[in-house]
Order: sequence, then structure tokens, then C-alpha cells
Amino acid sequence: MDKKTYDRGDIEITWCPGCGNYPLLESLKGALAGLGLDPGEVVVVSGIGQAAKTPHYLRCHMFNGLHGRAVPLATGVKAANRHMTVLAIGGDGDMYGEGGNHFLHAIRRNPDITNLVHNNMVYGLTKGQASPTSPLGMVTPVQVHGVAAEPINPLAVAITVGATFVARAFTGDGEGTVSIIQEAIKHRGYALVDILQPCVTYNRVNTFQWFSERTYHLDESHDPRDMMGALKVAMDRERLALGILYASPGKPTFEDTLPVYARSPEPLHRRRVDRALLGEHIGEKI
Amino acid sequence: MDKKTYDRGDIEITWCPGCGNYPLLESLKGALAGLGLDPGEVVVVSGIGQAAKTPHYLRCHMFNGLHGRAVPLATGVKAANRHMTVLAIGGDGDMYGEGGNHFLHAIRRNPDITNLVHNNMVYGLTKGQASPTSPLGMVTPVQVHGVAAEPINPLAVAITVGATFVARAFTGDGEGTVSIIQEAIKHRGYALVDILQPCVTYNRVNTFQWFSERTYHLDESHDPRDMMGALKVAMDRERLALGILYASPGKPTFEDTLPVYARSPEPLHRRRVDRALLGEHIGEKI
Amino acid sequence: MADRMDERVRDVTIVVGGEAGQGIQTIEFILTRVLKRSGYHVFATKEYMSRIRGGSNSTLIRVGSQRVPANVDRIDLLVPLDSGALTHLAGRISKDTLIIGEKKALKTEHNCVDIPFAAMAEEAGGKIYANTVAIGFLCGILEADLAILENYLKEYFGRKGKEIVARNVQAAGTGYRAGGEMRSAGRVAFSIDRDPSVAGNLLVSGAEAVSLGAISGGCRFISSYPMSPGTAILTYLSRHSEKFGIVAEQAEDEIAAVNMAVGASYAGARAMVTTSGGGFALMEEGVSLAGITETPLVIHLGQRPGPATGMATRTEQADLDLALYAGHGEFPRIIYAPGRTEDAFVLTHRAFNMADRYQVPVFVLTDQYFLDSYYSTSSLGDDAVFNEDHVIETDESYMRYRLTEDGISPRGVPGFGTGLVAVDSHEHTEEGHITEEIGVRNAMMDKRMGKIRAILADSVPPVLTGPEDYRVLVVGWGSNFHIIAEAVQLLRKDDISCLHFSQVFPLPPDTAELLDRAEVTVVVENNFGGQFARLLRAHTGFEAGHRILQYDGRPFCSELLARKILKIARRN
Amino acid sequence: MADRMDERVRDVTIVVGGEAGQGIQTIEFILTRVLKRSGYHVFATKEYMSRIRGGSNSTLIRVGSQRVPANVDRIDLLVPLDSGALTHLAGRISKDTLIIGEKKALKTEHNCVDIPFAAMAEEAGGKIYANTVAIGFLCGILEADLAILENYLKEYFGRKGKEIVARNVQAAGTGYRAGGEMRSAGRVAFSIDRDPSVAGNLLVSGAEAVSLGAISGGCRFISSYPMSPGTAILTYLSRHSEKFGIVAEQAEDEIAAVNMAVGASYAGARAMVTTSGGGFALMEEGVSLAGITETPLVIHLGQRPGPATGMATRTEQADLDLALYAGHGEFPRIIYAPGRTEDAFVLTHRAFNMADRYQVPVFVLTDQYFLDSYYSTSSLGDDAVFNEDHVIETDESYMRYRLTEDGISPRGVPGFGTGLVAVDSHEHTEEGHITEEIGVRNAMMDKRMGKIRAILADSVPPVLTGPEDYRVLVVGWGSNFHIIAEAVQLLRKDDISCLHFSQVFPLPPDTAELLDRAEVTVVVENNFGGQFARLLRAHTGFEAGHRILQYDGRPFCSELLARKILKIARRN
Ligand SMILES: Cc1ncc(C[n+]2csc(CCOP(=O)(O)OP(=O)(O)O)c2C)c(N)n1
Ligand SMILES: Cc1ncc(C[n+]2csc(CCOP(=O)(O)OP(=O)(O)O)c2C)c(N)n1
Ligand code: SF4
Ligand code: SF4
Ligand SMILES: [Mg+2]
Ligand SMILES: [Mg+2]
Repeated sequence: MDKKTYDRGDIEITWCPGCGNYPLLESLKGALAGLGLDPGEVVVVSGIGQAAKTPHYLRCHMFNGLHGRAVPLATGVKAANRHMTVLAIGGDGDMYGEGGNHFLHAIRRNPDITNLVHNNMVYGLTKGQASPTSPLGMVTPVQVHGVAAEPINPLAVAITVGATFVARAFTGDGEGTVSIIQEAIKHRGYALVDILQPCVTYNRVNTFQWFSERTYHLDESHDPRDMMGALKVAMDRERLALGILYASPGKPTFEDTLPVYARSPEPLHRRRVDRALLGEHIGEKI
Repeated sequence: MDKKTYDRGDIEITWCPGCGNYPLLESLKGALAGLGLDPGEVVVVSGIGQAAKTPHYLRCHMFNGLHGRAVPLATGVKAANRHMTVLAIGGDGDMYGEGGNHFLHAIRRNPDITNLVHNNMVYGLTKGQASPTSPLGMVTPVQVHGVAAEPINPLAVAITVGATFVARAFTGDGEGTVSIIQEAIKHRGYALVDILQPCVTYNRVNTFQWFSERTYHLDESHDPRDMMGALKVAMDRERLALGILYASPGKPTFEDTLPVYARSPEPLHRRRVDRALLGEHIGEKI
Repeated sequence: MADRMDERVRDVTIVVGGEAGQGIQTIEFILTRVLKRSGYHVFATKEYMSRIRGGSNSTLIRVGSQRVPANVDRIDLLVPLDSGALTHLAGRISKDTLIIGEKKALKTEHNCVDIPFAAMAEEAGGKIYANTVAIGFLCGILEADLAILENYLKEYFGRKGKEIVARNVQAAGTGYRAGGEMRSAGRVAFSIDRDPSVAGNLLVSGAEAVSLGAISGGCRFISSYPMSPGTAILTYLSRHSEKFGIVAEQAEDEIAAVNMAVGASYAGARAMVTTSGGGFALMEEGVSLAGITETPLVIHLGQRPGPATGMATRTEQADLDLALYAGHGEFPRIIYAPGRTEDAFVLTHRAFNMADRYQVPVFVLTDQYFLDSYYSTSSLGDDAVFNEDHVIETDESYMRYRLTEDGISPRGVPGFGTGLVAVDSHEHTEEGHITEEIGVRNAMMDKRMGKIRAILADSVPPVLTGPEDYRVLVVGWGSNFHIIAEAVQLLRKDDISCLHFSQVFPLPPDTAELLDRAEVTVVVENNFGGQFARLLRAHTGFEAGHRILQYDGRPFCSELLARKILKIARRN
Repeated sequence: MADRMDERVRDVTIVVGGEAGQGIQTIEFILTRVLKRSGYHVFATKEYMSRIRGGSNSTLIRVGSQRVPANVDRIDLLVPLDSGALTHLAGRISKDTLIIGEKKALKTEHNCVDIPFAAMAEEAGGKIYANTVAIGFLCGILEADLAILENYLKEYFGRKGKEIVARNVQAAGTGYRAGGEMRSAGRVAFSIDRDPSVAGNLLVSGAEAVSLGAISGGCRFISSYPMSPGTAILTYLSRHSEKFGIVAEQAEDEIAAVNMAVGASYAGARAMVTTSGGGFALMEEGVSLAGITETPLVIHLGQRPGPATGMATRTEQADLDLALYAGHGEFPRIIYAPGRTEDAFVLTHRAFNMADRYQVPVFVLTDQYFLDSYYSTSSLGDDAVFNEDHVIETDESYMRYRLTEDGISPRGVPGFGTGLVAVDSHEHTEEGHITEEIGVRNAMMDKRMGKIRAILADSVPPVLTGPEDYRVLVVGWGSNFHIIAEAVQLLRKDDISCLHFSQVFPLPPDTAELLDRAEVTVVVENNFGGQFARLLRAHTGFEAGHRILQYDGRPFCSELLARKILKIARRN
């Protein structure tokens, strides 16, 4: 399928020129088209932020929700209709800051959704404050004396919480990003892809070059089924591995555990109330 | 100091007979008294739940706040007055469920507070629903088909997020609990003590015996400064280590990084506005 | 005011008090069912502390020849399971209260019939059967049918084995005989007529009625975080999730809960959340999201006293304002506050239809008193309800926010039809994409807010009880329905009526007219501020002359309320 | 209505439009300062899209002989930095608008003076100086002082090195001369008197005034999560945190923010949060906590259009209801909505005193328009304010919630004195420990709610502008102060006055009386529902005859508002 299938046509994209979100958007379109997914079977949910504008630039179903809340919203969408391919997209602030609790618990719940985090290590849309992934010492309009809180390590956290698919991509690596996103979508269960994305306007520390110098591709020697091995790679803050750090397929998804789908995969909106059964049930209250 | 110093006298304690919270309360009093802390220098903050009732049973300063929010509240208290010894107490639902986001970010921020989590692996006060630490398969009034979400591993998460003091205690081990709490209080920075606490009313799986059979004490062979080693111990869900899994002192605390304390440790409530300085500052707007 | 003794003939109020964990609930459960099956109207309500064991709780059971489903202060028969119950209920024990139990253990100076439940239980096999003796005793005193009691005990204890059943039957019999003897001895003066048709009545609590209304309304998704008294709905739907095909998920917090529900609703599942004030406060941003995205959402808000944690297991009606103005920005909403269990069923059902019809958040506002009370009723009205279907199959030209005459854009869901469904929390175009354009903003605000007109025309009118040509009008809303009705009935005045609102927002169209007709208006509310009275004033300009407010965490009592109403009626 | 040309003599409205990132802000910044130092009154406000680069934004600068600090629709001089600005502002360009710029590039049919800024900039060293040329040009046309402009450029660009300074000075000079020539050619008809005293005036934005008021009020702790337009206060206090000894913490979310602030306040630090509607919705449970624990808390709520994400960088006054009823349960609160920058300073200062005095949450309710606007003013009133000290040193008998006559319990903090300070989110005893006891509950509710009486007596009265014996009263609140004042002034009618509320809750005691005196009342609000009008009705019974509402995300314009008021005044 041509990735143009996902183009919305002549629309204005409001990111800054040179922003890492542009190549990311292209990778995402490529990944979706490459999997042969019809836009009608794809639902892209997002929070609020620069990254979270992404669904407006895609021709498919979309729900641009609240800052920090894309993951529970996507969980609800998927639970109501298993036939949909559901992605939850947002920035590092969106997903690890405001949405931090959902990050933890979505992993535990394991809905079959793909979580793409545009990690530019800064709050873009609100003009450059520190995000949970901002490096120590980074000076911002609020962190005037430099960031003092330890940056979060989302990949390591995801692994310890029990995520079954954990990967890192870099917008500078279009091809790699496409294939990682595709693997993440194909994975049954919650899949995290943390995508290093330079913000040319507000992050003067973690630039394209900074990322280029520190990233490397995982090769065959890396076993994505070895949890402690993956954790070790994830804990390395000096050299940033690109690729699938951890993947352990086979765990039941959230939807698998729902009794509504025990007998039928039919989307919930197609179902009607069994009034006879309800009548019987109410009769038990006599 | 006699631990009776911390007794509130003739008050009614509303926990169920046999609840693990009773020995825990005693250990806590013992730990505070043992450190020679005057009740006037101790502030105990809690959320809502059975565990969170604890401060009502202690003679010291207390703030019984909202479900899930003890940690940010305690952070505010400590930031406003460094002279106080501040504890944040609550249940597993309180701290890892509703309060999950604060758990992550308090670790990053590293305020000098002690976080005691009464981990009974169930929601006690609300009558027996699953908590984030409830074991897979546990049947409850809401999880009627058994818990389906992977229990969270708070110690492992804390370590990957960068906590500098991570310990586990068990109410069945009073002495051990006293000394772990004391070490946690003495530690400069955020200290997590996850305390295994049997709930005799709602948790029929993780009973006193269940805990007794699975817990063991860390011995000298364990190096609490070895992060990956600690992580390995924390990741073990079969055998539950008691003691200090990880301790890495020396990291600046949140308060250390605050410019208000650069020149003076004086509590904020003692400070007065420098009107001359303000006048000068306003004058710059001409 | 009516003669109390006269009332007493028609109905008896029994209170059982004791510690949490002593079995009050079991007594209430069995007793109400056996009495109902014996042909008596029953009503039960409870009050309890926020703790799992110990403390002092009580349940109130009214038994009558007619329906008496309202809380009262008076206690005719008091069964204290421990002496703490006497202290706890001291303020409500009068000279007419008959205390039943072991006099020595209770050490009371009140009117006490010495019945050694524990000793009687020992006969049947152990102290553990004391509660069953008490049940038997109460059945005996009330002339319930012994066979029905025995059968019910067999049903109830069946899975515990024959021996347990036999002992319970024996204990009940012992009690029953003692009760009968006391009755024969003329120590009690009830004469409650039986109504055989009551045997076939339902016993449904407020919480069950809301839950059943949700199932009936086609609820397919509930995500919530436990919080008293809202939890009951989550528990009920969880328990029956397989049977009725419902996703019932305990979320990590209330924010996740509301966002999951909005997501499920976007995908076409009728969705709800249930919570209480504090949890709801956390959901407000999500309610605003439902508002601007026009995603149907049903919110059950079970009120309890605030602020903050307040009194977790008590009752109050102080979150009307909260529901009314929840969420930032302006968007339409509907608030139902059922007063009767039947209303709770029908209105919760209706909430799902209305949410879908107008694509707005709809509240079902209850409280602890309402949720924890139940009474005999012939039907929930489930035959009269049906589910509307407002989801359309989309085609390629589909636009989620198409501007239409009535402001309602046909609602598509992903995967049903060939259209794409784009939904946005920003102000958006007809296609559902972000915009800041003035013209579009105005059109979208007008479209959303304009729906209020149609919603108004589709109102649930208030219920007037009493004469049409009232001089005094007692106004209530939500859980106060029966309490006010009984209070006014006790007064036996032909110029006092009650007007009860179960749709509290928007105010039904004829509200002002109904209020204006009264010379004296009294608004009765379980809160400090008189929130409904203020709502009436803000929207109709009508200022209620009098307000009867109570904010101690307890429901009104009909006879005490009657006195307050009478005082106002007499003076004005 | 007054003759527009006549107005024009006294003040000129300049609009600079272009993409985000093109330097509009710099032009505005330098121009307003140079003009003010030259003796002109200035006012500036901006409107912008929710994006970092591109789009189309604009800033409006009014220059006058007198203070004219209100938004207007008309544009006298338009400086479009790109052709997009003309499209963006098309609706506001009239035959009287003079467009200044490179005619060819702008391709406009409107009245355009061809000034090749880019080419002129090349002379000075490059296109990059085009904005400075424009600044110079505007100064020239307005007869600002060239020396002041040159000095200011030296100051402003000083740290960039001599060459940059020299080129800017040169560019400005080129522009200045061109402006002067145009003026001499008689193409503009302003005659704005200079007032030398203005040179010493302050230029303080709404956001700065709130921030300075907070510092002045003794704020020691601010914890917040970024959200437009609330962020500005966090940024300001962060920038000056070291100087003024303030803990300024960016929290992980709004819930953490409010709970941290409550914790800090409990420990004795004057504490605040700043946010906007969506973030505030998440804080409501925390506000309720402050309510029941009687912990002082100041909340700055910068409104923007909702629902949900709405229009993130636009303005609205639609969260009055939200602030008013935020949090579950009932507790007293105070809401200030400053209308002038001086008020913002004084009332934010006062908010801290009142929060401490009454131990209640106090809101400072602003909006994007207010926060982003500024004008010349002689003083903020900082000489008149002082900080009260309400924290006591405790002794061993200390009880945090001691019942007192006026409901105010002396407030101790941990570590100051020998007492213990126990605070509880449940209903609590005088000692601060959990209780469910009816008597205590009632006493505590009465105590807390009773504080409203004292708060009322301690009100900030509304400001009446215009004759005392008005026939028509135009009522406003918050950011509308100057817009309404100018609108009414434009009408020059001696029977129309304006009444502005900066304390919107509780309503000051004389409110009803002031409203009743008018024959015709018009409430002007930047929202859909007329929230303040409803508040007036709910609390005073007074129904405003007319409402002028706007909810398109933009502030009112004084001359357009004047027309609407006139229409109403004429017809009634
Ligand atoms: C509840 C709430 N709080 C705050 C905001 C304001 N806000 C919008 S985007 C954003 C952060 C953006 O950072 P990030 O998520 O990293 O996305 P980016 O812009 O960097 O892609 C914030 C704080 C909001 N919209 N809602
Ligand atoms: C915002 C909010 N949501 C929900 C509740 C209800 N609630 C009170 S305690 C509790 C959970 C208790 O579990 P846990 O924290 O594990 O404490 P435990 O009782 O087991 O000690 C809940 C859900 C609340 N008080 N506030
Ligand atoms: S601010 Fe940064 S992240 Fe946002 S669009 Fe610009 S470059 Fe991209
Ligand atoms: S319910 Fe469980 S945790 Fe709570 S008091 Fe009882 S035993 Fe303890
Ligand atoms: Mg970011
Ligand atoms: Mg627990």
C-alpha cells in the first residue's frame, strides 16, 4: 500500500521547520501502509503536545484527547472493538509526566495497543520546560538553575513493570523507525516505542547530532527475550541502543482476559441487550 | 526514648483484630523513639486507606490527606521546613495505584522523606478489591474472574527510576522492621520501605503464613550498593528478600537543590518579604 | 401532627445495632426477605462507620401493611447485638422503644424485654446461632410465616450442609416461639395486615436499581476506581459482566477510568463510570472532554459528605453544584437524581438513551442513603423501557461534527461503515480537526449549547404528590422522595403538597409555574448551602421562602421532618 | 456614538502581524518602551496561535495622550510582516487603516504606504534589521524621541556587541526618517500630546502583576504544571526564585502540584499554584482538601476557552462557575478577578493575606487577554500593602481546630512552638482527628461555613465608573474593566455607568442595592452562559435585563462593545 493512503491532502502542518516530528510522521505512515492496514481499521489516539498533533496529519480514525490520557483512552477503544488497530501517540511529557500512572498500569493491563512516544526530552508545545526525560542540568525558563531531577528511564521502567515489547527508535533513522513501529503494531499486547526526536526550537542539548553520536543499532548478538539482558541495555544512559530491546510474545492481552470476548469477537457497539435474560435476572430479586 | 512517647493514649484503633497494621504501628513507634526523635520534629503524612489511618494513632505532627497524594504533600512539607523528619505512609493502593505517578516522580525528585507502604496486596478499606500488588488470579468482588493484570514490582521499579534507598520489611519481623525504618529515616533522600502486611479480612491468599514461607533476610553477602544485583533480588517474585536491597547515599536531595536553602536553612514560615528588594525590582519595570 | 400510636398500628420500625462483623447484614437480609414473602411491605436502610470490624453500626427495618420506604428516627423494636449499640443509638431510644435482648448484658434502664439470645442459641448448637434466634424472634413477634422462614433458611444456608441448615432452623424456631409468646402476652400492639401480593414483589436496593438500569440501558463498559458509595455499581456489573456481556474494569485511578470510558464510547460501546465526590473531582477534565467531543457518557455519582474525605460511609446531597458545573468550559449536560428505586432503574436506563441521543454527559446523582436502602416494589418498570440506536453506518463523506439544524451530528463509530471518525478535544471543524477560526468556534459552541433546547423539551417532569391547589409546597430532589412524601402524609393537611425533581438539570420547563403557585415554599435538602434552592433561584428567579437543611451525614427522618414542615406551615 | 476621527486624534492603534518567530514580540517590546519613555501612554495586547513557528499572530499597540488600556477592533496603522497577516486580519482592515510595508510583496488593494523595510534593512547590514527599521519608522511617524530610541537599542542589544548595536541604530534611524517624512507629508493626522511624567511609569503585564503581587504577598512556594496561560506565573517566580527566596517546582502533574502546595502551606509557607481550566479541574480534589483542613492556598486560574483543550492560546471568562463550585462538599472560598494590572498586584497580595486570615482557598481568576496585556501605569500600589502574620507559636495544649467565636482557629505550624499540629481530610475533632460524631460534624461545618460572614464584611467593593444616578448600568468583572470603561466613555452619555467587580465571590454586600438602582442593566461577559449574571441572580435574585456575551476566544473590542451597549440603552 502506498503511504500516501494516509495523507490528509492539502493540510497545514504546524510543527516548526526542521522538527523531528516530520520524519517521524513519514515513518509512521510508511509503517501503517507497509503493513497493508486500511485507514478504516486504524485508530490513532493522542494526548496534547506537539507530538500529540500527529493524528491530525493522518488519514484514519483519530481521537485527539487530553494531555497525558491517550493510553487509557486507547485502552477503552481497543476493549470496545478488538478489530481495530489502536495506537496511542504523545510526547515524553504526555506519556511519562502527566500520564505516568497510566504508563505503569497499562503495562500491567497489557492491552493490545502500540504506544509511540516522541521523546524530545522537553515540553515543546508549552515552550521549553523540562520533561521527565530532560537531562540533568538543562536550563529552561522554569528550571532556571538547571534540571535537578534524575531523568526517567522509560525503557527500563517498562521492562521491570512487565512490558512485553520495549523498543527505541530515532527519527534520524527512518527505515529503522518504520520497521520497529511495524513490529510494535504486530506485537499482541502493549508495545512501547520510545522515539528519540530532536526538537530544534527548545532542546539545544539533545540535538540531532547529540542523538546521532550516542545511538547504535542492536545487532544479532542481542537477545530480545532475555529480560535481564534487555534491562542492562536499557539502563545504559551513555550509549543508546536502537531496536527492539525486549520482546516476549504470548502473554494474554487485556482483551483476551475479558469475558465479553469469550464467545464472540463482535465489537461491543453491535451488541444488543438480551431483555429476556435481564427479565429473568430481575425476577431473582423476588 | 520510650516508644510510649508516641502513644496517643486512650484512643480507639479501628483496624480489625489480628491486622498486620498493629505490629507495624508498634515497629514504627519503636523506630521513631529509638532514633530519639522528639514528636515535635516528626511529621507523618498519609493518604486514605487502612494503612493511612496510622498517623491518627501516633502522637506527633500529622496530616491525613487524600488517597494517593501523601507523597507530594510530604514533599511540600519537607521543602517548607527542612528541620522536620517527614514520613509518607499509605497502603499499596494509595502509593502504587492512585499515587503511582507521584511514586515515579518523587523518586526522581529525591526529597528527604521516608515512604512506608503497608503492602497487604489488597484494598482493605474499600472492602477487598485488587490492588496493584494483588497476585494474578486472586478473586475479589470486582475481579470476579481473578486478577488479570501483572502485579507491580515496586522495589524493582524504584531501583530503575533511580531511588537511592529501597527496602522490604515484613510485619511478622518486628525487629527487622524497626531497624529498616530507622535506616530509611536516617537516609538522606527518598527512602522506600515496602512492608509486607497481612490483611486478615480480605486477603486470603497472601496470609501471614504465605509471607512467612516466602520471605528471607538478606545477609552480608548482599551488597546494597550494587544496583544490578539489587535489581536481580528485587525481580525475584518467588523468594522475597527482607532488608535493604539498595542504598546509595550521597545524592543531593530535592531540598539540597533548592536555592532558598543556599544561604540559610531557616524554615520558610520564618521568612519575611524584603520590601526594599521588591521595590527595586518593580522599579526595573520603568 | 398525626398521632404516633396510630401510625404504629400500621407499621413497625425495627433497628438492629452492633459492631461491624457481628452479622447485622445477615439479619437484615434474611428478615426482610422472609417478611416480604410473608406478605409484609418492608423497607431497610443502614448506617455504618468507615471501618471493617468493630465500631457501631445499625440497620433500620420498617415493616408495614403499606409501603413505608422512608427513614425514621423512632425505634419501636431495638435489637442490640452488643451494649455499644445502646450508646450509639441512645438519642433515638424513647419510652416507646422496646429493647430486646439479654437485660443483664445490656445493662439498660430502658424498657427491655429480657430475651437471652445467646443462651437460646446454645441450645441449637452454639452462640453462633444467636442471630438466627433473633431473626426467629422478630418473625414470631410480627407473625411472619414460620414455614416461609424455615424454607428461606434452607435456601440461604443450603450450600453449608444439612447440619448447619438444621441448626439454623432449630434456632429460628426457638426464637419464633419466644416472639410469639411475647406477642400473645400483649406486650406489643402492632396489627399489620398482610398483603399476599407483596410476596411476589421485588427487593431491590438503590445500588441494584442503578446497576440494573445500566444493564437495561445497554451499558457495555464500566471503568471505575473503588470509592464508597459508588463502588456498589462497579461490583454489581463486575459480578454479572459475563452474563450480560460487559467490560468492567477497575482502573488505576479515576482519571484513567473516565478516559477509558470515553474511549470505549467513542468506539461505540455504551459506557459509564461510577464514583463519589472526591473521585469525581478527578474525572472532571474527562467530563469536559466528553463535552467538547460530544461523546456519550453516563456518570453515576454517589454522594457522601465532604469536603475531601469527609465521612466516607455517610450520606449527603452536597455535590449537586459539583455535577452541575463540573469540567472547564461550557457544554450541555443532564442530571438525574432518582428518588425511588423504580426511578433509579428507569432513569439510569434513560441516561444511556439520552447520552446517545444528544451526545452529552448524563449524570445519575444518588447518595449513600439511597444506594443502601431498599424496599418491596412490584416492578422496576423494565417493561416500559427500550434502547434507542443512534449509531449510524458511515460513508466516505462522513464528518463527525456535521452542522445540522438541531445541533446533533449523526454519530459514527470507527469500523462501522466506510467513513473515518475524527474526534478532537480542541475546538474543531466539522471534520473533527483542530481550528481557532472564529466562525467555526461560534458555530460549534452554538451547536453544542443549542442542544439544551431539545433536551429541555425532552424533560422528566417533577412529581407532584398531594392536592393540585396547594398553599404550601415542599420541594425535594433525589433521595428525599419518600421521606418528604411520608412527612407530608403524616401531617394530613389538605393544603400541603410535595414536588419532587428527579431531573434536576436542566430544570423542567414548568418548574417556575409550579413554584409560583405556592404561597409558602420549603426546599428540603441534605446539604448546608441549599444547592437546589440556589439552582432554582439562578434559573427561574424563584426564591424559596424556606429551606430545611441537614448536613450531619445522616438522612432526614420523616417524622422529624414533618414537625419542621408543620412549624413553617403554621407560621406562614 | 462619538466620532471616531475625533478619537483618533488622541490615540493611535498600531497592529503588527506576522508568523510566530518573525519577531513581532521584539517589535512590541522595544516600541512600547521607547514610546513610553518618550512620554506617550501605551497599551499592548497580543493574540496568537497554539504553535511555535508559522501561523499568523498579531500584537496591538495603542499610543495615546491618555491611558487607553483596552482592546479595540480598529487598526490605524498596520505593519504586516508577511502577506498572511493581511489575510489573518482582513476583517479588521477598513478604509481608514493605513498599511505600511512593501506594497508589491503584500499585494493588497487597501490603503498602503509603500515602505520597503527589507531593502532599507539591507542598507544597515542585512534583512535581519527589517524589524528595527519598522520600529524606527513607527517612532518617526509618532514623533517619538530618536535619542531615546537609540539609547534603548543600545541597552537592548548591548550584550550582542558594538557592531550589532550600531547596525540596529542605523536601521532605526533610516526607518525614523522615513516615518518622519511620511508624517510631514501629512499622510497621518495624529496629534498625541506627550506627558513627560509617563516616562517614569511602569510597564507591567497582567502576568507580571500577578507574579509581583505573589512575591509581595509573601509567596514562598509555588508548585505547578505548565499550562497556558497559567505558566507565566510559574516562569516568573522561577526566574526570581533565588532573589526572593521562593521554592518554584514544576510538578509531574496538577494533582501533585496542588498537594505539594497544601503540604508546604501546612508547614507554614505561603503557597500557591497556577494553572488553567483543564489543569485546575485536576486540582479540585486538592482544593477540597484545603477547604476541610483549613489550609491557606492561593490559586491562580488563568482562563482560556474550553471545553477540554479548547483554544489553548485564546481568551475566555468561562471558568467562573468552575472556580465557584470546584471541589466536592461545601467550604468557603474567595474569588478575585482583577480588572486592572494594579488590581492584579494588590489583589494577589491580598489573596495571600486573606488565605491566611480566614484559612481558606483564595482564587485569582484571570484570563489570557489579561495576562498578556500591559500598559503604562504610575504605580502598582505596592506601598499600600503589608503582610499580616497569622501563624501562632503553639503550646502543649494546642488544638488545630479549636472552636472559637468567629470560626477561626489559631493556626500553628509544625516546629514552631511545643504543640502538635494534626490536620485531617476527614471530618475531624478539635484535635484534628477523624470523627463521625454528629455534634462535632455540625459544629465543624458551622465553623467553616460561618467564616463567610467575616469574609463578606472584609470585601473588596465593586468599582463604579460614571455618574451615581445612572439609568443604565453596565456590569463587568475580571479582565473587562478597561474595555467596558472605554466603551461607556465613548458613548458620552450621562446616564450610563459601569460597575466592575474584582471580588466576584462572595458578592460584596452592597451588590443588590447597586444593581437595583439601575433601570437597565447589561452584564458583559466573555463566555456563553452569562455565568456572572447567573451568579448575581442566584445570590441576589437580581436578573440582569441584558447580557452581552462573546465566546469566540477573543476579547471584546471597546468600540464594538460601545455600539452594542448603545443599542440596548436606546431601546430601553
Ligand atoms: C491537564 C493539562 N495540563 C497541562 C497542559 C498543557 N500542556 C500541553 S502540551 C504539554 C507538554 C508538552 O510536552 P510533551 O508532552 O513532551 O510534547 P511535545 O510538545 O514536546 O511534543 C503541556 C504541559 C494541558 N494541555 N493539559
Ligand atoms: C480519590 C479517591 N478515590 C478512591 C477513594 C476510596 N478509597 C479509600 S481507601 C482506598 C484503597 C485502600 O487500599 P490501600 O491503599 O491498599 O490501603 P489499605 O486499606 O489496604 O490499607 C480507596 C480506593 C478515595 N478515598 N479517594
Ligand atoms: S517546538 Fe520542538 S517539538 Fe515542537 S514543533 Fe517545534 S521543533 Fe518540533
Ligand atoms: S481490612 Fe485488612 S488491612 Fe484493613 S484493618 Fe482489617 S485486616 Fe487490616
Ligand atoms: Mg516532549
Ligand atoms: Mg492495601
